Amino acid sequence: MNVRPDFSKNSNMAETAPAFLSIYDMHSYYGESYIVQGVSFNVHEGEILALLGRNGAGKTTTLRSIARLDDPQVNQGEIWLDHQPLHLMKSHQASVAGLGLVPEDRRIIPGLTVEENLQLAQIAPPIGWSLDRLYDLFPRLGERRKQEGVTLSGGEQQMLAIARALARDIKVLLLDEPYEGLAPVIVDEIEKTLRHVKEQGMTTVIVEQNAVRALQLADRAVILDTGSIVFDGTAAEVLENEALRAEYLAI
Amino acid sequence: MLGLDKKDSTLLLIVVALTMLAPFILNPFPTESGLAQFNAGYPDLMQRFVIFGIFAIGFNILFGLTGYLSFGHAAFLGIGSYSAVWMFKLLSMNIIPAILLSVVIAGVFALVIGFVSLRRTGIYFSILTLAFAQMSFALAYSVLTPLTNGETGLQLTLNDPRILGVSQTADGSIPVTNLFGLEMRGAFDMAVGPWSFTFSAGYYVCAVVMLLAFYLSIRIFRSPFGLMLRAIKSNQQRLNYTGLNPKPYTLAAFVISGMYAGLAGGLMAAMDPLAGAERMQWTASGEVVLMTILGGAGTLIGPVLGAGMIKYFENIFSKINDNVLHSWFSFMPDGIENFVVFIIHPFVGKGWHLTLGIIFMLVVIFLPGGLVEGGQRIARLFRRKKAEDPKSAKTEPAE
Amino acid sequence: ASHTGFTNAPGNDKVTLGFNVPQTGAYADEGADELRAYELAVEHLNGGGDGGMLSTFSSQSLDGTGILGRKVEYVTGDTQTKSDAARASAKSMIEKDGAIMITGGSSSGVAVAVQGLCQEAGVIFMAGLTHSNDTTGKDKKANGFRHFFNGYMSAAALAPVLAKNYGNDRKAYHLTADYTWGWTQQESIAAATEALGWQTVNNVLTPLAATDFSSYIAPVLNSGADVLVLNHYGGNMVNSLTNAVQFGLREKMVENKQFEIVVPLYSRLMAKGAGANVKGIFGSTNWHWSLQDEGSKAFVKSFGTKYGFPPSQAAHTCYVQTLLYADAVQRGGSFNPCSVGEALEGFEFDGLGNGPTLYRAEDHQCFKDVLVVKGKENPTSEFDLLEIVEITPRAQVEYAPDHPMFAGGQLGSCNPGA
Amino acid sequence: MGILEIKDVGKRFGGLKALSDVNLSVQENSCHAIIGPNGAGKSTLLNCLVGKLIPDTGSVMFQGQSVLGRSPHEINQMGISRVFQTPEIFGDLTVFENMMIPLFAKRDGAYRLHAIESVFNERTLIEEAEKMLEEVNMLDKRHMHSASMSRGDKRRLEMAMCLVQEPKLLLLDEPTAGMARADTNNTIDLLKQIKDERDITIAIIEHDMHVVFSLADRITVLAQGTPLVEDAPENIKGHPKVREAYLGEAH
Amino acid sequence: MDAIILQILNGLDKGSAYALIALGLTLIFGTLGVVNFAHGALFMIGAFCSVTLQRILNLSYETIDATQTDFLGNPLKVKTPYVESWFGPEVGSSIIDWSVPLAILFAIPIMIGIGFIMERGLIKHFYKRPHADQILVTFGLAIVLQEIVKYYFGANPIQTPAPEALSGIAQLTSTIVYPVWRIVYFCFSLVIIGAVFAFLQFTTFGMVVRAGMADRETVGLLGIDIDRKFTIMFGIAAAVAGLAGVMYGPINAPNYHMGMDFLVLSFVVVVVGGMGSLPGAVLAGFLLGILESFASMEQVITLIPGINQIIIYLVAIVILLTRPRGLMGRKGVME
Ligand SMILES: Nc1ncnc2c1ncn2[C@@H]1O[C@H](COP(=O)(O)OP(=O)(O)OP(=O)(O)O)[C@@H](O)[C@H]1O
Ligand SMILES: Nc1ncnc2c1ncn2[C@@H]1O[C@H](COP(=O)(O)OP(=O)(O)OP(=O)(O)O)[C@@H](O)[C@H]1O
Ligand SMILES: [Mg+2]
Ligand SMILES: [Mg+2]
Repeated sequence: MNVRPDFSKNSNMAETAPAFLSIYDMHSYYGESYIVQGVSFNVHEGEILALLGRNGAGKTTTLRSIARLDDPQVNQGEIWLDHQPLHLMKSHQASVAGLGLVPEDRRIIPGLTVEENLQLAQIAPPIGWSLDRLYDLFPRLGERRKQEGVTLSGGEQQMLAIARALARDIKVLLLDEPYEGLAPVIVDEIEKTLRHVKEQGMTTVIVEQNAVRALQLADRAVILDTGSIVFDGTAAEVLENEALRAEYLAI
Repeated sequence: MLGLDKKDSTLLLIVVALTMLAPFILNPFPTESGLAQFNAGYPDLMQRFVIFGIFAIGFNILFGLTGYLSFGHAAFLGIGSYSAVWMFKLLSMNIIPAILLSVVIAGVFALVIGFVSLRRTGIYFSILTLAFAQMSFALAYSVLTPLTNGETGLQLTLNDPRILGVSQTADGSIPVTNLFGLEMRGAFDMAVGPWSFTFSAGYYVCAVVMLLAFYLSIRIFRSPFGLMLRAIKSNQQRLNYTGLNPKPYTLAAFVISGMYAGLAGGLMAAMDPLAGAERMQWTASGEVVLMTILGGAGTLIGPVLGAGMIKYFENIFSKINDNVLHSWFSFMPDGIENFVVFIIHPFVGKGWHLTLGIIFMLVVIFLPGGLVEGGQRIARLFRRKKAEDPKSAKTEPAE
Repeated sequence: ASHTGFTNAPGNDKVTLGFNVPQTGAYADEGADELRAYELAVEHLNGGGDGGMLSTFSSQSLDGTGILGRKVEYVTGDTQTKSDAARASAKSMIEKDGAIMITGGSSSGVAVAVQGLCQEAGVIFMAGLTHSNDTTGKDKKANGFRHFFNGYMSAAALAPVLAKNYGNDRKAYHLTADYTWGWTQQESIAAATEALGWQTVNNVLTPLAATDFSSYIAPVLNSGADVLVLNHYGGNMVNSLTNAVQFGLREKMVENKQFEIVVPLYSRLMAKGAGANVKGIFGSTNWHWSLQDEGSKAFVKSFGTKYGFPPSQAAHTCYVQTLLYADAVQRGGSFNPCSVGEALEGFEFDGLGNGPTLYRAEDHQCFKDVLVVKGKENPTSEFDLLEIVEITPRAQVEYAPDHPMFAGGQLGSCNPGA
Repeated sequence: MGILEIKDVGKRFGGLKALSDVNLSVQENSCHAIIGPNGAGKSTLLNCLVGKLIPDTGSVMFQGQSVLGRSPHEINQMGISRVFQTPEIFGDLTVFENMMIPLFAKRDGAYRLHAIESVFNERTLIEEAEKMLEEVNMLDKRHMHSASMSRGDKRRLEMAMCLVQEPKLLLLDEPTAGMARADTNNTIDLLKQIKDERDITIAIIEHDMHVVFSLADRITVLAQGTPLVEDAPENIKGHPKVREAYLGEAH
Repeated sequence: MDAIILQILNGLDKGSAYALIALGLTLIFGTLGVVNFAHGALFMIGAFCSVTLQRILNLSYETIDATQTDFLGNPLKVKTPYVESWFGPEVGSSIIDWSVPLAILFAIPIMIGIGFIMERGLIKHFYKRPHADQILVTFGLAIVLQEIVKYYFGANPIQTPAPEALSGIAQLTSTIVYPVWRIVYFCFSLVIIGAVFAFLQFTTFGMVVRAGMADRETVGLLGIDIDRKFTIMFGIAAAVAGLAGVMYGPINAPNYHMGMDFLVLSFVVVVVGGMGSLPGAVLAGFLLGILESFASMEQVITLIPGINQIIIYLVAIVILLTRPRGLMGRKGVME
């Protein structure tokens, strides 16, 4: 087993508890454009972290970099998940190592039914929730299991994307704007689910434009601006700090 | 200049200079030197360069802009050639009516075939165009022989009923194609020291037509119509919901590129009055696809470069035989000479296909944007050396 | 003396010939063999090697000092067996390399196209392998000359042999490649066999692009025909013959007659491609290496010694054409195409295989003996595939210049170019 | 008579009744919001309006003319523009070029070809495009390759493309989803201003109640393919059925 | 009547070749979305596996037979294959006789290997590139493969006869006969088609690959190593193409450009069948084979001259115009 290096010299991370997911000095590029410019932060086991920032701040890019997708290229930096060096892995290896990403545009796979979309998630180990349990959580999906995934309504697709992530036994869940396009009732439902999986020990990073909602859910928050971290602290701090919110979140 | 912005004007000027000076540029080696094999400055090949350039430029208007990959464009080239030869047989040896007719007839065929094929997109469209072209080829080769003279190809004969002109000249031969008396076969040689340069009337006619065609294609690329075509490639759904109907635009692009192909076919017949069915075969359609991609699809000059490259290999590399190889390396000791010839032998002469195949692979692997990309890389190197320009990090859209 | 007043007049020390053969595509092997023959001819003309047919050729004007004292050089090109490519290649030889004569080709379409070009450009074209009647029929040209035989001659030579072996009461089923050569071939053979009492029950045109002929062969089985004539060449012929044998046609009996297959135009390379399927099958050929006349023996010897295998008929015709051209220049004393033409027209010669031969003035077609051959039952080597059944004398294959199958064209007048 | 009259519209997908008996009237120069749970049929309804789908029953009249059976581009030329739920832009073109296309469509109709004149000679259109970009705060991005923008930016671009056509009826399918709070507020202001200054009618689908309540003059709540209630915003907020089916407890 | 039955047999037989080639192409083109112009070359290489094995088995030593002479008049060198001297002339010559079926064993590992190398070394880098680039690179590859084969084997066709026992004709009814080898080929193709279907249908492999083609990134996010699956798929496709070629040898003698002859046709078959549909490709293969056979009947040609030249393309046009995605195409694949 690989051993996680000690990043604690970094001033932003003065906590004592060992981090579960740590990102250290990550730099990412789309072709020649330099997007994520040296980002470091830690997420502790069982914690919900809100990653906030304006449009184009680089949130999605950060999540994609952590999930080891081909684009953007991470030119420098380390990513450790539970003592495993993600930065040395491909995205499918990262997924097997326990990382789950609900991507920004939901990425429902065309040509497959709802059920097939879920089955696909259960081909590679480790397998998480059973399909029945997922259908219990989102009855809508159960009703539509034979429908082609991409013809679902926007909100239903979002549910499918989340369900698909839960269908795998993951340790860290990365959510890119999970509430987008969901009716308020459903948002409530999902929030409940996230709390529930948190109780079971899931570690979550959530990117959300509805910052207030995200902060109410999260334990800690990181704020990005043009590819760099401008704040790293507890969610409560952000909610209290008027100036910070005004400057970077415009709320 | 001429309604073009600075960059396009420069490009046009460069192309004008290159085509006008081609007899010099393509004949860099003294006639008697061993390297004279690599000279390409003789009329037929120069004409082919520009004619296939026209063909590829036209193809690029369709493929490069709209992304519709036609696999049957050679049909229009063939139809253009047949029309032109018939014009020579029936009307006059002047190339103007012949070329006009070939453009018009090719346009009409393109309209019909395009109208039907454009009911489908993507690969389904490609196969429809392929099917039409293959049918034209097969019929021209066999059933339509009275019109096309089948396998042998349509040629002029000594008893063509030429309305404006004579069937045969006084000395009993077939008259020569001309532009108001300027014979296309006419050429004059200029010797400068050991070099020799040929200026061919036919080449300059083709070159002027090519420049016009090129200029027109720049204008189309930069026009709202061109923008619309790129939008079609990018997102048809959005275009629909923006109140535009992609069909007529695509069809227009198809017909324009068909007419370019017809023009190329007509010019080909004007330079060499023969039209053969194999000009319409899928391999010929494939060739223009390869030319365009090799040079850089969607760029202005790329297709011309691609056409030049393929024609160069076809005509120059195929002629290098062992005899020539031995004469090049004769300065080496015998053993080594034979060894070198042995190594090179599979790649030239009858092996020229192999070299071409390797070039295709190398270009597409290392220069994803085709030859134009190669040019840009070189240019960038230069620029970087000349002045450390910090802003040039972003790649410009290819020219 | 320097010659001017015609295209590519050579200087005083060397002269360039253009060898235009298929180097890629289906006929590449045939083209390679032609090229070998050309290289051999050049070697002999320049006084190298054993001189080959120079010593057997009845006209003794060539002496191994090149042509008119000029060293012979050559350039090569690839016809790709496409008219366009062939013309491009020929043009490059004429325009760039200064070739004074173009020769080669291994299909009639290409030959006719290049012949037309040479006429316009003002150089001599010495056709290689081209078998269509049209080459010296409706598409004949003053600057073009053909040594090879043609469809009519094949038919005229073959028909009597067929009648002798298979009887006069036969029903023939023709499969014909659907393009000019196929048609003229079929027309010739049908006419010749019908004249001997055969009946042509059917003629089906097959696409050039066809590779599997099963759907054309199958109907033959129950058609009542007892002879199948395959008017195919090259790959088409190899495949159609292979398919015909597969369908058991060779073993078939129709009304107590053994079913027979005929391939009017044979070549050794094709026979090799068709393998064991050719055994016992009749056809005609322009020349074969097993001929025992002095010229043929000399040629086989020098070719075989140099390359290790016997020459094909394509190689033979190309070699002979080169010699004939050189000889005509020598005799006429000029490279001027008109002078060459004059020297060749009506020229009678011998010693180049095929017996006494005439280059007829009216259509520039050579008249000579034609070989009828049969696939050999027990070949002793990989080259020993065909055996000569009969050498049909020249008189029997001659026809009038205005024979309907050859009508329609005009030679025109010789064009010396600029 | 409203500018848009929807009568008895019904649409089935196989066994699923996506819409049934939809009756709706949108008044000229108003902003009409359609809300409802995920999968209620909101997007389907819009699809029926713009010619993407043809309803099985019912009629849709725009300014007294039927839109049914017309192709999308004809409907657009009648004056209806639509923003999609997932951004639909010309990804291969620059932002500026994206803006020019609708301007040409507006000026020239569906067919005219300008094959020779350069795009850069269209002074007036260029000015118009730049003005619009200015309004949505994207002028500085006008030479950007639009596919490589963040999603919030794509959204804004798509909206600008629709607005610049000055349609009579603007259909917005979740226009602010995924948009940063500040931009959401700007968008609200922009839409308000446009509605007031030019006579544009807006129909909007939104799950963000903040947007809905700031903009809408009238709200229709759609549930399971049928309108549940239609009323003024104030009344909707407190409506018990709506709270239960859609809004949840948070509002 | 017999004539019709015979043409149906012919059609099935032709169709089985088309179907088999199209099946392999569909795996790469319809499923992986790679426009593979080198597919014909794979078919050709398969056929040349037979030729190569035949050559290997025919490796000989030479003895001089003074009683006969060669064409130059020298004593004749007689060749005896090593297999004949090792196993005795009887067994030896029957081993040579069976070289085509034996070549199946020989070809499978070679073709899979070629498929793997091709995918890993080249195609892998082209999944995300435009189709145009794929065309150029695979076309280049096809030329290179073809030229290499030509360099070693020449341009002429080379006979690879079927084993004696399978090369006769079979009497199907009192009036209908049909070549045995063609029946063998038909059955063989059914077996291969069945095997491929079984593999893709009864495993999740097919679904995963389809999903991977639609969206590689997301499939990777779900922990699936899609690259490996693609490589395997490519290996299977190459093997199918190769096997189609191996067994085709006795029907028509292999030559170096036989791949190009089939290439266009196989693309037409795949597209007519519908992109991404295996059953579609197979169905279209048989359909076009049968129609082509009927179109070549003399009665039909007299009715419509030249129909046999264009039938395939005509049918393709009609089908594509009446059914937007071919016979059974899936939505969204290369549209
Ligand atoms: N494929 C791409 N190629 C090039 N640049 C890109 C690409 N995708 C995003 N970018 C750029 O990277 C920057 C960060 O984008 P990112 O998508 O990470 O932002 P974000 O914080 O997720 O914004 P949003 O809230 O709008 O989703 C933006 O400036 C964007 O223009
Ligand atoms: N092509 C289709 N085939 C089958 N069912 C479909 C299709 N398109 C939509 N549906 C179903 O119709 C219902 C209505 O979908 P619609 O997209 O209109 O919902 P919506 O109200 O826009 O929801 P959301 O707010 O989540 O976007 C959904 O349940 C969806 O699954
Ligand atoms: Mg984002
Ligand atoms: Mg919706």
